[in-house]
Amino acid sequence: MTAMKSMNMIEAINSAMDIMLARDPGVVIFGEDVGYFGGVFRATAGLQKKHGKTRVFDTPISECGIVGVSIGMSAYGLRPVPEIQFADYIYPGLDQLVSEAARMRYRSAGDYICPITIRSPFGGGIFGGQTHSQSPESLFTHMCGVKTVIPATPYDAKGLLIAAIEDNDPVVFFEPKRIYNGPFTGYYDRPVEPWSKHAASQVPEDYYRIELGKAAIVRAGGALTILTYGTMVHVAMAVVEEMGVDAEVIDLRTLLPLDIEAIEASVKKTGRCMVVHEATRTSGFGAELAALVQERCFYHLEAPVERVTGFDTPYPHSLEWAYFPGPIRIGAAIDKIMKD
Amino acid sequence: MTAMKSMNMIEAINSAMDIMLARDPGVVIFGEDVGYFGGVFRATAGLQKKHGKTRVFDTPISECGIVGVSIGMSAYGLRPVPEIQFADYIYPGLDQLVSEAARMRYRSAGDYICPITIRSPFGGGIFGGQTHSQSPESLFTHMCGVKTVIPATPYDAKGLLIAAIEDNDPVVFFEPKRIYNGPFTGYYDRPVEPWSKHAASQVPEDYYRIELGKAAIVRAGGALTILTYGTMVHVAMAVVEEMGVDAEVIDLRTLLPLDIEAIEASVKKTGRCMVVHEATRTSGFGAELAALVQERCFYHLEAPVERVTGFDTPYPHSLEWAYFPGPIRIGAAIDKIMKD
Amino acid sequence: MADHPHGNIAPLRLHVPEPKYRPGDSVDFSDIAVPPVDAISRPDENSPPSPLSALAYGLVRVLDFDHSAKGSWNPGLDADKLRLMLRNMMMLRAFDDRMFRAQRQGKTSFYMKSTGEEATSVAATMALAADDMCFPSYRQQGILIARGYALLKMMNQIYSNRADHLKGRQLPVMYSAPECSFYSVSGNLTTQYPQAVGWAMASAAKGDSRISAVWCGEGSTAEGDFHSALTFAAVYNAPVIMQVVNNQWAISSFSGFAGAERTTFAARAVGYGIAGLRVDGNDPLAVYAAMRWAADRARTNNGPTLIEYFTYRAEGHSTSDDPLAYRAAEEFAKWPMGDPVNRLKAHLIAAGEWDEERHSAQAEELADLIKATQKEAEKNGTLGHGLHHPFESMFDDVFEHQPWHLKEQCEQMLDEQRSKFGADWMPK
Amino acid sequence: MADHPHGNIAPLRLHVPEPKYRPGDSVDFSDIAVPPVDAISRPDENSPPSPLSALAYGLVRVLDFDHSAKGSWNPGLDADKLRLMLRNMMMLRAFDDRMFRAQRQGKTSFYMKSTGEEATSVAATMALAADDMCFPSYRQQGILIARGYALLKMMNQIYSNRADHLKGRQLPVMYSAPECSFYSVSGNLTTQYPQAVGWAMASAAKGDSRISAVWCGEGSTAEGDFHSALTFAAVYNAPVIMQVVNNQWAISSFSGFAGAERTTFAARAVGYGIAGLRVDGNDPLAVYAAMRWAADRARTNNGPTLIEYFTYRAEGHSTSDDPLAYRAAEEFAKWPMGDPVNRLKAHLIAAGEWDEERHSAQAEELADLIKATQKEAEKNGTLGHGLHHPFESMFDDVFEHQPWHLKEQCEQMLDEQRSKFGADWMPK
Ligand SMILES: Cc1ncc(C[n+]2csc(CCOP(=O)(O)OP(=O)(O)O)c2C)c(N)n1
Ligand SMILES: Cc1ncc(C[n+]2csc(CCOP(=O)(O)OP(=O)(O)O)c2C)c(N)n1
Ligand SMILES: [Mg+2]
Ligand SMILES: [Mg+2]
Repeated sequence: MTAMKSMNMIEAINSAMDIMLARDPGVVIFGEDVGYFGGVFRATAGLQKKHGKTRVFDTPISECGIVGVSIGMSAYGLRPVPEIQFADYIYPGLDQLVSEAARMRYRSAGDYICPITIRSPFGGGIFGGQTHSQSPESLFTHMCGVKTVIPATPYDAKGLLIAAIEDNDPVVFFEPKRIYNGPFTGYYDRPVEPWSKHAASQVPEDYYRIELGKAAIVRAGGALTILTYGTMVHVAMAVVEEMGVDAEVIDLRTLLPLDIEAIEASVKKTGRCMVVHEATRTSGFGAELAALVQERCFYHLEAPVERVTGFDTPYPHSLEWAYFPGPIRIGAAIDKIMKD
Repeated sequence: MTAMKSMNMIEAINSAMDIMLARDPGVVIFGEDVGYFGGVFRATAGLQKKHGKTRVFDTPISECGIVGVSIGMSAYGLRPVPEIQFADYIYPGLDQLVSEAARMRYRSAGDYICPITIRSPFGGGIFGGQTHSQSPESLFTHMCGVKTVIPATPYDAKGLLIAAIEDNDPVVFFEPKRIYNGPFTGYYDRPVEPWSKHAASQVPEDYYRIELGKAAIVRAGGALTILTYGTMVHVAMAVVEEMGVDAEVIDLRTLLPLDIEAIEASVKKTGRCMVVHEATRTSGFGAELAALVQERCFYHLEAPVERVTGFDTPYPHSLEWAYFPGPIRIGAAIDKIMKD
Repeated sequence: MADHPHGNIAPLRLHVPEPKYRPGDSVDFSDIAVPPVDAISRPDENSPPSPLSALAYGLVRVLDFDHSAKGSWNPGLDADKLRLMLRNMMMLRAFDDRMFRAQRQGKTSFYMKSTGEEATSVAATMALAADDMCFPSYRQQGILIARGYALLKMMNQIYSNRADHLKGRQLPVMYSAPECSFYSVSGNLTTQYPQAVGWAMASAAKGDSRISAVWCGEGSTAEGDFHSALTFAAVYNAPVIMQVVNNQWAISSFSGFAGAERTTFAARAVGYGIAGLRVDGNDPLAVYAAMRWAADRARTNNGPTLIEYFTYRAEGHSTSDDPLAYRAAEEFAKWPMGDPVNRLKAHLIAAGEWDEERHSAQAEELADLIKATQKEAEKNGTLGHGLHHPFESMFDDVFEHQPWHLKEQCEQMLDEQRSKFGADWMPK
Repeated sequence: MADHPHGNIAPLRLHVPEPKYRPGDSVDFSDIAVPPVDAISRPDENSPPSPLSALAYGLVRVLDFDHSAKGSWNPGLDADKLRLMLRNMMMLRAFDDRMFRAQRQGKTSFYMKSTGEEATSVAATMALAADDMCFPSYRQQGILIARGYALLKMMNQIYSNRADHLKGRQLPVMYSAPECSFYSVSGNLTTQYPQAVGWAMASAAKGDSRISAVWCGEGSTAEGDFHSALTFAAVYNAPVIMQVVNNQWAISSFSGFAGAERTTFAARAVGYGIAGLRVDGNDPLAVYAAMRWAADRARTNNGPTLIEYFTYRAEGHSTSDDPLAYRAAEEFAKWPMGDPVNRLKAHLIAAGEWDEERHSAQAEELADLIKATQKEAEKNGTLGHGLHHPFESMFDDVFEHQPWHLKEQCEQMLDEQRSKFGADWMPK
């Protein structure tokens, strides 16, 4: 029943879709190269063969069309799970997502809903250059009506994806592609550890859900709160262990709705807060987190909320590791915040 | 030479374009209903007749095409000033703006640039419902490579628009449509005061520039710093005058690049900071401002940075005034921050 | 390589389209081809698209100048059905007139008429099954009328009042009516196009027999969504009918800015290898026949059809628009395809199934009905006059379940109301 | 109204396209029509688009099976020009092979070949004037080779090394070369389409005589940008040539997912009323002739042309792709239009202007040249091996002038380098 299996993140995501296709006849999966081939990252491998061509299929290269037909399918009663091949390519579909899917329940007063889960690999660290590395998550948190979910482990990826698919509102589900095959500590010059060595790669083979909107405390600590998500959870954890600082590391998992209780409780306890994300700094989600923390924990803060982020430039191909908010940047911020 | 004329905001914007069409043969102006008719808000009225159909013209209804052809025209050496009829309709053109115009100088290492100024009316308060009222400015500040400019008076509108057109990078120029005809104090039930009664409606008839990236201190004060822009400058000013609080009111005018010096100097002086904008709260530009202020002025702050914003819902048609961050919301925030 | 020295080549020219007539011009539409009825006869619905391409360049017509219904496209409707069609169109026109006036009287913020284009919504809808799904633009209130949606509900929406089914959230005319298989109207142009295709794909994937129909204006065809929709419809052979209401104008821009100088809008279909029909949009029987043909095709797995209705926007774009500023005043009067209401009326009279007296009586009856309904609606309030949905409803339906931040914001809003209306003000 | 009871109607079906051949299948392309040379003869460039529409459904050919050049489309190029064309195509193929191998050797992150499609970039470019502006996708390195751009510069870009003109910022093959009127290549599909139209509109607005040309793959035609481009080009009669390289595959998706089951890609032109040509993309003379025809049209204010090159992607999509996973292995070998390099070679030999010895000698010469150039390039570094542009260059060119926040971030980055490499590390 609850047999466990070691899965990497792609396998866990594939398993979530496989289960949902079987459980809910309304689930349909489609996107560029998603059908016969199984996706450029293989997330949908085998699903067309198993569930048939009208449940899992390839699409024209039109992100506008992909999101647009998803909305129409929702009105029919389906539960579409489209893939956008890279988060960098979501913009042509943004109008359908923002002006339509995100507003549909509201503008129709509940007549029509859009239970769509848009999966998309995001983030850098794979020498993908500026068009295969972006982290646009903060945009979606500004658009009322969309939920934004980002897993950091195979276990979370499967449970959150199932919950996202079952959710009756549109969810953008960003998958940190750098850690599809193994948790990345930010040391690009060290060999990648496979997921099989990580506890969170033990994934139930069957159905389970992780509620959206709940953060995970991946390390309890008293000296400092680190708010992060996706790939950066692992990088932050590695730095914390290495520096021996007693940080509380919180994997937000859902950016919107945010687990404000977990954040407040932790910062009020530690008195120090740092945000780590890969996205460009200005108006990144770190801004919202910093604003919220200072609003709600002002009198508990011993130091300003620190933001450790990507720089406000496009993701540069050859200077990827100077751009990436790796151990040095995080370490320096920890030093600073602990001194303040 | 420097004859002054009383202009409303539309007239000032029209004058800026008229002057730039005459000064620079590379300037071209186009958009939906922009040519013969002169724009649904009349911003381009008379310009086609005066400067000809190949300088000022109507376009197909395709925001993607409007931004896309602007980029190609830039490569030819022109200086396009397209209009997007409402900011709510900029999304179909966002990919061309974000993935192309904003990245062109960087990705081509300066081979190609995009000196494009996208004008677009934004903001609510005109019973425009959810698709004629949005304030999406924060999105553009997250996308490195675009400047975001928002004027609050006829004088600034003309000077900033000329500077934007002359700027060699893409500029998004959002025009607060609620104050096209007169400064709005947030009291929707009072008659609108025309611009002619406001000092900043005295506009030089000729060419002048207001440098991008420089805020304006519209009211000096010592008790509190209010950071705002667009329509909300006038609402905040009205509340401040009414409450008799000695606030320093800063009209940011350019969101990116931001005038951080003016902000820091003011907050370090007053010890209190409040941000006012109409856009939805979560991940709005107020988040970035709050984050920056607490990072840079932490030890000067007597109270948390307050955000006064629109709510995280679509702009509702009939409940517009319950949504709008008007005098009551601003007043309550001032009370709170002064008590803290 | 440069074997093309430019030296002695004439300069390039930028062509900027210009309509034939502007304010003050007198109008001559004699160059608009009005082919005889049945110039292109009706092919079997099961024909593959390629031999059909002539249909994209002709003009499907049924009602001839002598008011008779003719030719292979004649749907042969009985008199009751024709009278119902006329009634629906008259109702729509009366409704538009009344609501336009209501806006002018300050009772709401905005209104959009469909005058002159009534056939393109009413007759088209009557050719569909009641549960075929309609994805309208903002100018197809005729669908609701043809499907018997309550006028009162429409008015409540227009007034954004306390009985407005959409809780005052939407601009007037942005209806939503699932009970009439009518999708939520968007303020953003052409977004409904791929949505309709997706709905049709879903119906086909499920082996259902329902089809979908979608409308947009000719100006709106320029949006990328139009292309996405045609591409997806062509690729998956979706059972969808895509309609372009070519009413010649997009606010102040004539159809040339959407490409009409070069070819028809129905011709877009040819580019994707799908069926395309160009139809006299002011001929209710032709509209009905074309829609029925396309519906039969779609329902029998013969795939999508694109229909262009060649018509004319008789009035301003909306209450915010003054068309006299950009087009010649007499255009509609000179429109060679006439007025759809008058044409159907004349046809029924010619057939001995209607007369002037019944017509004026019906016009009066409808005007009264609408006036009475308006009174009812106004009891529920008009925009800005206090009777609206409770303030806290603003925070509903953003998500299925309200997250903490919306709860907090709702509290804040209620505090604001209390500070405005007094401490014992209660949300209602 | 519901006069369509669904009761006895057969269920709808969702059509999901499927290519004819998958891994393991043997391939038979005999159903691909190869019309005789001059099946549709070359119309005058000044013809209006409508009588041209047959061109969108045929296949312009010049090089016949007997290797002779024939028919009205024959551009009649002299032997020197043909030898240059062959040399360019051979250079391109050799370059692709070498750079593919460099990626496999870990010297860079990524590469994309254009094998089998060389004519669609090389011959097309040779038909343009040197200062006509090209807006390529990522598979038109042949433009640069045809215009004599330095191979060394291309390699430096591929290696993202310290001599990379693009400062290591772009993924390999995303060149930019204004000196060759070659626009910056985007990683985002089809965005170049409206850009090319805008450039052409600007040239026309200025009364210049330069035109623009743009390329995309058949898969990319599904993006909304394609439609925006065709619409704007049609509306303003822009002097632009829009080319679709239909190489049958878009990564793993066959052309049916872009709509190829129903009609040609050249037919899209018909939908907008502009000229459309379908061309044997593996026939360099046909490609040249079509491009020259379109260029002459554009330059004489006869407006835009859409050209489909019917060709085949002989190799994987990129170094990240394994085509054996989704298509039959023998497809390219069986491609009825053959190999463009072999066809031009055979033509020149048949004409007595070339021979096997000169051919192998040239192949060797080019391989040596490329090898030598590669050595040069590697002196400037390869990806990830230390020789790159200075770290602080990362903050240049975001804007013309660096704002304060980028200055601060640059300082932060330099501090990080110092903490990594030691306090006296200096930015270089
Ligand atoms: C994406 C988008 N861009 C622009 C607009 C503004 N706008 C509203 S209606 C309209 C004209 C549409 O014309 P057409 O499609 O011909 O329809 P008609 O009004 O004639 O029925 C425009 C430009 C919009 N609503 N949405
Ligand atoms: C907007 C966007 N969506 C998706 C992608 C991912 N992608 C890169 S190449 C490609 C296939 C393109 O195929 P085609 O247009 O036929 O060109 P070809 O590779 O055959 O030359 C896809 C889907 C992208 N680069 N940009
Ligand atoms: Mg129209
Ligand atoms: Mg291809």
